[in-house]
Amino acid sequence: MSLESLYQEIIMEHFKAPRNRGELGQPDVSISMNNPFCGDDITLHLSLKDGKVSDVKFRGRGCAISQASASLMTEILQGKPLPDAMASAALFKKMMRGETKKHEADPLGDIVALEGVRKFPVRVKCALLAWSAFEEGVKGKK
Amino acid sequence: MSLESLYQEIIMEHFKAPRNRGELGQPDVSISMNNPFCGDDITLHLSLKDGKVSDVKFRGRGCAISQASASLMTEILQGKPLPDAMASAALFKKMMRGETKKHEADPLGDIVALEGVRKFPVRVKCALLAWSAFEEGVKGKK
Amino acid sequence: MALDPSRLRAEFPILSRRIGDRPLVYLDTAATSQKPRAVIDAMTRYYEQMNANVHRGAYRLSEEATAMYEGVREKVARFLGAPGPEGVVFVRNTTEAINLVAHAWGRKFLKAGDEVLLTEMEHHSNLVPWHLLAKERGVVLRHIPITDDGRLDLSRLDALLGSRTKLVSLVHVSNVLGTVNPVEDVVRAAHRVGALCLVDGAQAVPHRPVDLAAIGCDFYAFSAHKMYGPTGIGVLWARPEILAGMDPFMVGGETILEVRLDRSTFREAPYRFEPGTPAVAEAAGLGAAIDWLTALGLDAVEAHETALVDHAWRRLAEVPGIRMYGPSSGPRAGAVCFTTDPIHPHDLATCLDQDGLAVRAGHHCAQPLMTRLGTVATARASFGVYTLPSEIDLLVDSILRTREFFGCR
Amino acid sequence: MALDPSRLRAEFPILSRRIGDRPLVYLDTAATSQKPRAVIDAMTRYYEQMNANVHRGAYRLSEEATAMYEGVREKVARFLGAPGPEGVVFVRNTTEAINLVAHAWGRKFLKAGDEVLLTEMEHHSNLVPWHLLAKERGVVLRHIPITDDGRLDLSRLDALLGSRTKLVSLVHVSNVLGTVNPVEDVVRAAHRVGALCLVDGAQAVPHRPVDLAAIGCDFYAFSAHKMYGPTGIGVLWARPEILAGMDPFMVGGETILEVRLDRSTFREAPYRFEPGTPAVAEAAGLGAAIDWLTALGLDAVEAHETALVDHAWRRLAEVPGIRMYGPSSGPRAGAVCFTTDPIHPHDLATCLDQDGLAVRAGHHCAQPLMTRLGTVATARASFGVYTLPSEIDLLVDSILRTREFFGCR
Ligand SMILES: Cc1ncc(COP(=O)(O)O)c(C=O)c1O
Ligand SMILES: Cc1ncc(COP(=O)(O)O)c(C=O)c1O
Repeated sequence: MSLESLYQEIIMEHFKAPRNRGELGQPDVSISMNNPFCGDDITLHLSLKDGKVSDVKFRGRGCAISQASASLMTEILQGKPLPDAMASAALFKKMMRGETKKHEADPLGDIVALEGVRKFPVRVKCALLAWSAFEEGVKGKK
Repeated sequence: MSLESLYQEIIMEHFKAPRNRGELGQPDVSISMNNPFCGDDITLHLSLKDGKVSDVKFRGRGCAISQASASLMTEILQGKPLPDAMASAALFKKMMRGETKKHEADPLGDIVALEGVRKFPVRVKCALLAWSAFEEGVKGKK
Repeated sequence: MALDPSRLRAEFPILSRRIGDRPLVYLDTAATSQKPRAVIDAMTRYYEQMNANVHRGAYRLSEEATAMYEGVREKVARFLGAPGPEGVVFVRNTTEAINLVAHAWGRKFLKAGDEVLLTEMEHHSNLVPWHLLAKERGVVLRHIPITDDGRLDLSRLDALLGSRTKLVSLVHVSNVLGTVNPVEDVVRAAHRVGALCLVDGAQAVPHRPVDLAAIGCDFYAFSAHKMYGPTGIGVLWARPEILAGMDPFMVGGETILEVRLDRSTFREAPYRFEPGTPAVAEAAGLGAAIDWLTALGLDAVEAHETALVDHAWRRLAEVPGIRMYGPSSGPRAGAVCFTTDPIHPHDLATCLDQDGLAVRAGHHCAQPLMTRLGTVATARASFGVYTLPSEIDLLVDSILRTREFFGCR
Repeated sequence: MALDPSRLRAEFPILSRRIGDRPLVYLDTAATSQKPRAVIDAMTRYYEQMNANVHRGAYRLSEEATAMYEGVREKVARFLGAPGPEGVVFVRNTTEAINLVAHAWGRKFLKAGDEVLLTEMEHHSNLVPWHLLAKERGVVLRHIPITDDGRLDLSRLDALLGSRTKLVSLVHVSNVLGTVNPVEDVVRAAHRVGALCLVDGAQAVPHRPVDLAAIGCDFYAFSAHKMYGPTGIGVLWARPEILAGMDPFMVGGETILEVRLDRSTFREAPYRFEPGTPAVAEAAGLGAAIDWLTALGLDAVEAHETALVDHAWRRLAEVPGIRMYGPSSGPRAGAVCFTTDPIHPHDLATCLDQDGLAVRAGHHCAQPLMTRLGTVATARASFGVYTLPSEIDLLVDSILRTREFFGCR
């Protein structure tokens, strides 16, 4: 496994210029989570309107993988009906567990570039941090 | 090391016919002790008159080594001035630690037959049980 | 498939040792088993090729060590018939496993007047932790009595169980009597009154198939060193939902989620209960022991050892003055205990050692059981996959010689 | 005599491993050290020739194993400059050693309002056990701050110590900063106010001579696996008179004097604190590690590693954007910590792994220290007797390549 296939261009791009960084004024969901292995953290803000993720922002400290994953996630979630957003989270986790079939994860878009992280078990937690925060944050909401 | 040199005749004899088994009516010292390794126990009764061990009896359950050691000990202690009795105990322990020089332990008499027990580390505790009870029992007496 | 112990023996380097001029006859497997080459090699290989600290390293060696370590957790779960690895906590030994339950579960959930039901045949390791709890918290201890032939007297069980009973903790196979307890029945009875049930499997896991799904208990404990694995590692299995509710016990590296100067939050079980750098090489050894035992087949092991115990009971009965302890018929496993008055077990063990035989003499960490049996010490011969019937015959010969030496016949 | 690391390296089988097509460059000795053949062989030999349970067997193997096990206790005492073996308790690791003190000493002697003084540079293992005690008993925790260059700020010590201080517990050598703390001075100050002092020696014992007589502390803890010994065993040394007054903690086989159904009495220390079958093979390995290190000479080890740390500081300073943590001059031991913004340590570690280099990235189980240093994670390279200056040069090269890959220079 080469560095290039782990740190694909799209990942480096999101790491260097993350989308949707920041905070929301009056978030419906505000959740912080950390990765006990490295201390990295994330704070995720969500606005939920009409059953949709109407806005999403994140802040946090972390590696290229976790930051790119968070940034890519916000793009996926933005504007999605909550059930679809949750389905995306489930699909992403499934991909990171290596349980998706060929092309099954394609609907996730650019973020499939993170699949290579699977080869680096401790780094999988980095890729999952933002998604876990999202799932925890919307738990019980529908 | 042969069985014969461990279980010398004098030991077997005391084991089969222990001296001074029993209890005293009004002992000055009554002490019970057990060997945590095997559960064996001893109860030692002493009469102390005029600074002497004027009478001594023991009861207990144990192996040939511990019973012979107790029996031989009672013979040694019987009638001895307390300081001499304590010196004998110290000498016996020294012998069982293998720290006596040649003939140094001879004054103890027949009980030097137990020296062979040193080759059997767990059994040393058997040989010491009665003596430890004696030392504990007269602690602080003079 | 039946075992071929003479072929098996070649896998145990220590069995070619001599004691003086005699070959070693190792009859103390219940204290600790000998180790096959596969287990020794697994640890050597770990140190030579993979050694690294687990769980935190973002580099190859650490990933490999972590995958191995967590793989053994899954292996243990499969071996015990447990649903998944989440309930498997690596500890030092059975004793630590039981102490962990007494501290992390007992001190959290038990209060004065609550009852813990033990038995008269427990190893000290399943008595003393509860004594401390009784003293500290006023928890009341009760004990299932045993019958004269060394079985649990289950006719008393219903009377001993009640709404105050919070835990029943009992041995699966007695290390003294060899009795195989009907733990399934005890678990069912415990659950009927709402109590949990801990089974001390130290002497079961090496000798017979264990299926936690069938037993139904809530905690199960064993030591690797008694099942052909290394010293320094053992397992507490606990029902995951119970484990999740237990308080942290020993804490530090690996157990935490987040630490500030003045407080900390804890990780999920089982990690919460594995403080500091774990016994990683020992996990490799335990994994190898499980693979090795599984390849032999626990059914075959059980059949082999049942035959040995039967043979031992039969042959030892020929010794004049012998007294045997434990059930005179099955199910029995692993060990036979006896005394040969007037020879004290300690003297007997020393004399047998002269013939190269290793047997244990003493209270076998079961003093209350000794009291119940009316003695302070017994001799014990215990068996493993490598034990031969002819070794039991040597034992009998050597006992007879000792009796002669002591002038009794 | 100076070390000859290139000759030494041949004694470590794992160092001939390759990671992909690169030779392994192991720079994570602070997490766990690699093992020389002498240590691996000592354990193999134990299992092949001597394996038996200790302390109770009246037969040859058990006597040999017991003599070895107790011999290692004496060896540890000599190695640490402790007066005798009675103060040496075998535990699993440093973490367990500290938990043992927190439970068996702390819960017996500390009450609400009593103070335990820690430092800002402690490993979680010397923080979290005290958090539990603080929560449970109302014990108050205080912390010696550190200076910006990663030394203890001892100017604050007298103000932090008082009549309520019952224990000062601090690290001997920081696993993050490499700082060697003047523990003698802290011990003296602690004793002046009547407090005891625990020293966490996990990162000291592998790297420099340790002399408890000179340090004067009351408790000292270390892990075998960090000093070229096996996993699964560590040591708590405690002043024998203090150990004798501590409550039993984990209990069962080996810890007891007499057991009845409902109560028990306990053996003397250190046995009271070694529950169940101990890590006997691991003791053999620890003994071999001590012999091996002693033969090398701890002074030579210290000199070799001081030179390595100095070399690392010098070479790493060449990396653009590097930030180094810890004292910029000695005494330092074993480890260097750094970040190379904007590359996250995790990414750095993954990239270095591609070149066969094993470094650690993260909080190093010292989150409060990370907070104090104004970061959440650093990269750490740590060294052992087998580390070569040229490996540090490879590290610098690989960092520079990574910076290039990340588009920063
Ligand atoms: C300073 C220090 N203390 C304690 C520990 C904990 O050691 P162990 O994991 O062996 O219990 C470590 C090791 O990570 C350490 O570096
Ligand atoms: C039935 C039983 N329980 C518990 C133990 C304690 O095992 P360990 O010493 O490995 O903790 C033993 C072993 O002696 C045993 O036989």
